[in-house]
Amino acid sequence: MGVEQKLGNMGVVTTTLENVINWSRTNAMWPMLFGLACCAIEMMSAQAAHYDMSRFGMELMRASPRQSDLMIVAGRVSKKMGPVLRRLYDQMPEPKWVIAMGDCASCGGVFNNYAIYQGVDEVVPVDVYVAGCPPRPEALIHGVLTLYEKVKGIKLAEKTVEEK
Amino acid sequence: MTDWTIWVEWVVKGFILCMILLTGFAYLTLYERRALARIQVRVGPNRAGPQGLLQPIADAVKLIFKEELTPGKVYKVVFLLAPVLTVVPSLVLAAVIPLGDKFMLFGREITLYVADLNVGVLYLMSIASIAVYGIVLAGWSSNNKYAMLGGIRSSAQMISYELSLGLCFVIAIILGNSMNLNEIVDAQRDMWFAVIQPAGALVFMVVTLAEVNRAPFDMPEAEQELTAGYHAEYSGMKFALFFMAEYQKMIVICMIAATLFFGGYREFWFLKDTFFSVDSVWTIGSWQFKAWFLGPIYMLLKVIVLLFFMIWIRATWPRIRYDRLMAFGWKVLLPLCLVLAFITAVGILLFDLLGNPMLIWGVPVLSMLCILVVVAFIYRDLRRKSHGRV
Amino acid sequence: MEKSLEPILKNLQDKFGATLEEFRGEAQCIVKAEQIVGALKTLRDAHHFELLSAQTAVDYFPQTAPRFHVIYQLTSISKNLSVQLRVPVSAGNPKVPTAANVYKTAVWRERELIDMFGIEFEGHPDPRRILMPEGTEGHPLRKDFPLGYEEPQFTFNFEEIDLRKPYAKE
Amino acid sequence: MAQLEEVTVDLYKHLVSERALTGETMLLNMGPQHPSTHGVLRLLLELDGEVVVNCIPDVGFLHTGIEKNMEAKTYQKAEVMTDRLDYMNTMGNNLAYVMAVEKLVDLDVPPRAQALRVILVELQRIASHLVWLGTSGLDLAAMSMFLYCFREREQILDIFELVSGQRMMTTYIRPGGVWRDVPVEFEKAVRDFIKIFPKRIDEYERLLTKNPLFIDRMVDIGYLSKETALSYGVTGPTLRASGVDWDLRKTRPYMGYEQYDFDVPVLTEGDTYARYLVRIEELRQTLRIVEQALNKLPMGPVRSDNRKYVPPPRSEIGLSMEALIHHFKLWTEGFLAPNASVYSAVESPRGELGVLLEGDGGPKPRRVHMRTPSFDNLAVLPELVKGHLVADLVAILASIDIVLGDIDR
Repeated sequence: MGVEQKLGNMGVVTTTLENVINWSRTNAMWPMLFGLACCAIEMMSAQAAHYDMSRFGMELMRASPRQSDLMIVAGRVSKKMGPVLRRLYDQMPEPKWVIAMGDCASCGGVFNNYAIYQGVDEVVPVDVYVAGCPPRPEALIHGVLTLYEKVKGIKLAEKTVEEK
Repeated sequence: MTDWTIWVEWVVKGFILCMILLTGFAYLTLYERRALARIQVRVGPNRAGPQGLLQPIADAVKLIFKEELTPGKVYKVVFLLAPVLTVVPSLVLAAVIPLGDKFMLFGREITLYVADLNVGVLYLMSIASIAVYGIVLAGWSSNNKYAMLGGIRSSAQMISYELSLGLCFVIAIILGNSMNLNEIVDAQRDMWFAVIQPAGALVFMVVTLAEVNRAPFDMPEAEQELTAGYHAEYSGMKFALFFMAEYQKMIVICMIAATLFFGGYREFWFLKDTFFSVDSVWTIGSWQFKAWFLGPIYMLLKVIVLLFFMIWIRATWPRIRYDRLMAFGWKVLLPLCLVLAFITAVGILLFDLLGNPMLIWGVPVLSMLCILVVVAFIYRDLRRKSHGRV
Repeated sequence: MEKSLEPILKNLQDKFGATLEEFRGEAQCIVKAEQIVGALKTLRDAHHFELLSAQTAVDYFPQTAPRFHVIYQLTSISKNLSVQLRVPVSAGNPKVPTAANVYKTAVWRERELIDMFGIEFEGHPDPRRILMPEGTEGHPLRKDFPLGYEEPQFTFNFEEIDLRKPYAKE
Repeated sequence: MAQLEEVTVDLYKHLVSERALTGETMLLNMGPQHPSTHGVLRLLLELDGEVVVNCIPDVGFLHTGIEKNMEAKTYQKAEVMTDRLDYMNTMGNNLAYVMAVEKLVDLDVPPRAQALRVILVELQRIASHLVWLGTSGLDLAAMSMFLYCFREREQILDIFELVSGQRMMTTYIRPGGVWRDVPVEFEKAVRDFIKIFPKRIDEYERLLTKNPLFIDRMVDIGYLSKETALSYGVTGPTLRASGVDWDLRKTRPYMGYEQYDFDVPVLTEGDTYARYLVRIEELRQTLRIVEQALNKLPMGPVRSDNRKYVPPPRSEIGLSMEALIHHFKLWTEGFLAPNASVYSAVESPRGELGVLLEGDGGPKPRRVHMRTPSFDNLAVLPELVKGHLVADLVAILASIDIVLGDIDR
C-alpha cells in the first residue's frame, strides 16, 4: 500500500507530507484502459476533444493494470467478466481507486437478471458511483472530481490503521 | 601531477548535466502532452500549477509514493536491474556532447562537456546500444509473454537499425574529418552538414526514431498489440525509470542530431560573424565578454524543434508493422545509407582534389535525388500492391 | 408471398414432407429433424440460398411435444428471397443433426443454442458453451430457468437489503 | 467471492495444433482486457514466433441476458433493452425491433415518422462508422484520428440529444412512429452537419487513405473470399468489400429507402483496405441519404393513430376519457400481439440486424431473438488471421468492426 507501508505512523511529518502526496495523486491519476460496454464509449468521449479529461492529467490511459491508479468500470459486469475484473483490480498497485460508471456498474441498471452482477461493488470495492445510462461525459468528470475530494481527505496514518 | 580542481569541475559538470536531463525529461513529457493535445484539438494538462507546469512534479511524486509490485514468478535480480540498465546509458550518453563553447571562469578554462573524447562518435554508438539490454532483460525477466515479445522485438529492431545509424555517423565523420564531436561542431561553422547532406540528416532522424523506440517504430511497447510491451509488469518508480530512459534518450538523440548535422551549439550558419555568433564579443559599457552563453540557448532551440518533429510524427503516423520495419531497415535504409556515404565521400574527395567549391553542391543534389528515387520506388510498390487504389 | 418462392416451397413439400405456414407474407416450413440437413443442402445448392441469416430456437414450455422449435432463417442473395424452416424438437430428446457442414455460421449459432437452450446438435465439431462461463448449471433461455430477479432497493427496505448485499472487500 | 479459474489447455485441446501441446508454439491469451479487442473479447492465440497459427475467439464476457429480459417485459417496455445491444447503433436497433413489432401487429407508420427514422438512423450510421474509423486508427497508432472522429460524432450526439433528450440510449423510435415530433432547431442542426462533414471526410482521407504506412498495414491483409463470407453469414460492409452487392436498404427497401438516390459501394478485393474504403464511401453515401430525406421531410403526424397499439398524445389525455383508458391500458398491461412469429431485418452499420419476434397472444413476447451481425462477422475471424502477424490481427479485427454488446447480447 504505497507510502503508508514505507512510512508507518510518523505524526507531524506525515501530515505535511500527505498534502503534497494527495495533491500529486489527484493531479496525476492515470486511469486504466478498461471499457466494458456502452459507458466505455462515453468514457472515450470524455477523453476526446470536446470534454478532454487530459486537463486533469488523465490522458495517460495505461493498458497495463500495474501502472494505473484508477479503474473506471464503464459498463455492465457479467458473471463471466467478474472474476477477470477482480484479478485486474488485484493486479493494480496501491493506492487504487474504483469508479463505478453508469447504472449497470453501480446497481445492475436495467438488467436485473441472471447474467449481470447487480453492481460492481459485489466484485471490487467502489469509491465513487456515477449515475446515468450512460452518464454524460460531464457526469463522469464530476465523478472524477468527487473522487479527488475524497483523495484529498485521505490521512496517511489513518488509512494504515483502518486497513489493519 | 593531478589538479584536484579538475575533479571538482567534472563532478559539478556531471551533476549539472544529470539535472538538465532529469528536468528535461520531466518537462518533455509535459511538452509532448501539450503538443499532442494541440494537434488533436484538445487542451492538455493545465490544472496542476499555472498552465499545468507542475504536472511533471505531480506525476513524479505520485509515482514515488506508489506501491511497487514485484510479481511472484519474475526473475528478481534481473527484474530489478533492468530499469537501471536502461536508464544509465541514456544519462551517460550525453557526456561527450558539447553544449556550448569554452569560456573562462575563476581564471580557468571551462568546457561545456563532461568528457572530450577523440572517438566521441564511437562512444555514442556503443553506449546507445547498451540500453537495449535493459529492455530485453526487462521483457525476459517479467515472466509475461507480452513483455517477452516486446523485448525480442526491441533487440531485433536495434540490430537492424544500428548499421544505418553507424553509416549516418560516418557521413558526419567524413564531412567533419574527425570523430571528435567538438571538431565536428567546429567544422560546421561555415555550413551545417544538414545543408550539405540533407538526405543524411533526414535518414538520421528516421533511424533515431527507431533507435529510441518512438512512433512509428515503437514496436517494443506497441500498446495496441502488446498492451504495454516490455514494461507491462513494472509499476511505480521502476516503470518511471523506463519512462525516464525513453524520454532522456529522445533528448540526447536530438542533441546528437543537432551536433552532427545542425551545427551543434553553433549559431545558424548565416549568422556567422554577426552579433549573434557564439564567437562574437559583446561590449556592454566598458565590459567586454565573449557570447559563449548563446551556445546552450541555440542548442536548446534546436533540440526543442527536433523534439517537436518527433512528437508531430507520433501524432500523425500509424505504426509500421514489425516485419516491414525490419525490411525497411535492411532493404531500404542500409543501401540508401551506403550510397549516401559514398556520395559524400566522393564529393569531398573531388572537392579536395579539384578545389572547386561548387563541386560540394553536387552532394546534396545527388543525395536528395537518391531519396526521391527511393520514395518513388516505395510508392510504385504500394500502388502495384494495392491494385491502383492508391 | 413472392411468386418465385412457390416452386421452391413445392419442392420442399414434395421432397421432405414439409408443412407450410404463412404469416404476413413470410413462408415458414416445418421440417422433421432428421430431414433438416437434406433440406438445407437442397435449398443451398439447388435454389441459391447462400446465407443462413439466423438460427435460433423457441421454447414452448409447458408444452412438451414439441417443446422447442429450432428456426433456420435462410436468405437467397442472388434471387432476393427468404424462407424460414422450423424443426420441432421434443423435450425428452432434444437432438437435431448439425447444420455446421452446410453453413459454417451454424457452428457458432448452434453453440449458442447448446448454451442457451440445451439442445444437442449431433456431429457438432465444437460443442462448448459460448456465452455463459464454463460450469454454469442450466440453460438460461429455457422458460423454466428463472430470470434471476433481485429485489430493488428503496428507502423503506434499504437497510434490510444492504445487510444481505455481498459487498466486496479490499 | 468471484475467483478466476486457471484456464487449462484441455478445454481448447481440439482447437489448437499438436505443436502447442508440446510447447513448440506459444499460446497467448489476448483479452478480455486488451486495448485493441474493442471491448471484452478474449482471443486465444497460438503463435509461432509472431505468426498466428490458430485463433480461438472466446465471447460472452458481456453476456447480458437481454433476450431473456425482453421476454419478461411488454412489447413497448422491452424496447429500452434494444438500445443496449449494439451501443454504437442505438437508433438502428430501435428501428429493427420496432419494425418487427409493427410487422407482428400490422401497424402503419406515417410518412413523416418514416422520414425522421431514416434521418436519425443514417446519422447513427455515420456516428458508428466514425467510432470505427477512430478506433481502428487508434489500433494502428494513428491516435489523432480518434480525436478528430469523436469531434464530429459529438455533433451527431447533440442532434440526438435535441430530439430525444439522451445522447446515446435514445429509444426515440417507438412502435407506430417516433416518440414526439422534432424541435424546430433540428433542421438547422442537421444542415450544419451536412455542410461541414464532407470536408471532414476529405481530411480523414488525407490523413490515412494515402499514407504509405497505412496502406502497407492494410493492403492484402485478411483476405476474405466471397464464398467464405457467405458461408459464415458475414453481412454488411465486410461482405460488400468481398464483392457481394447486398444491402438491405437497396434490395428490400423499408421505411421508404426506395425514394432516396444512393449508391452501395462494392469492392471485390476483400482485404482490410477494401473494407476500409467501403466504409469511407458509405460515410459519403449516407450523408446523401440524410440530405435527401431532410429535403423531402413531409409534414404530418409522427405517430400512428391506431389507439390499440399506440398511446394517445398527452394533450388528448386530459380531454378524452377514452384516451385516458387507452393510455392506462397500454402502459400497464401493454397490447396483445398474435400468436405468430415474424422475422424482419434492417441494414445496421455492421450488417443485417434481424429480429425474430414471436408473440404468444399475450402482452409479452414469447421469444425475441436478435440476429446480430457482429456475431457472424466475428466467427469468420479465425479464417482471416491465419498466417498473419499479431499486428495484422489488430488491423483485421478493427476492419470487421465488431461491437461486443452486439455479439454477447
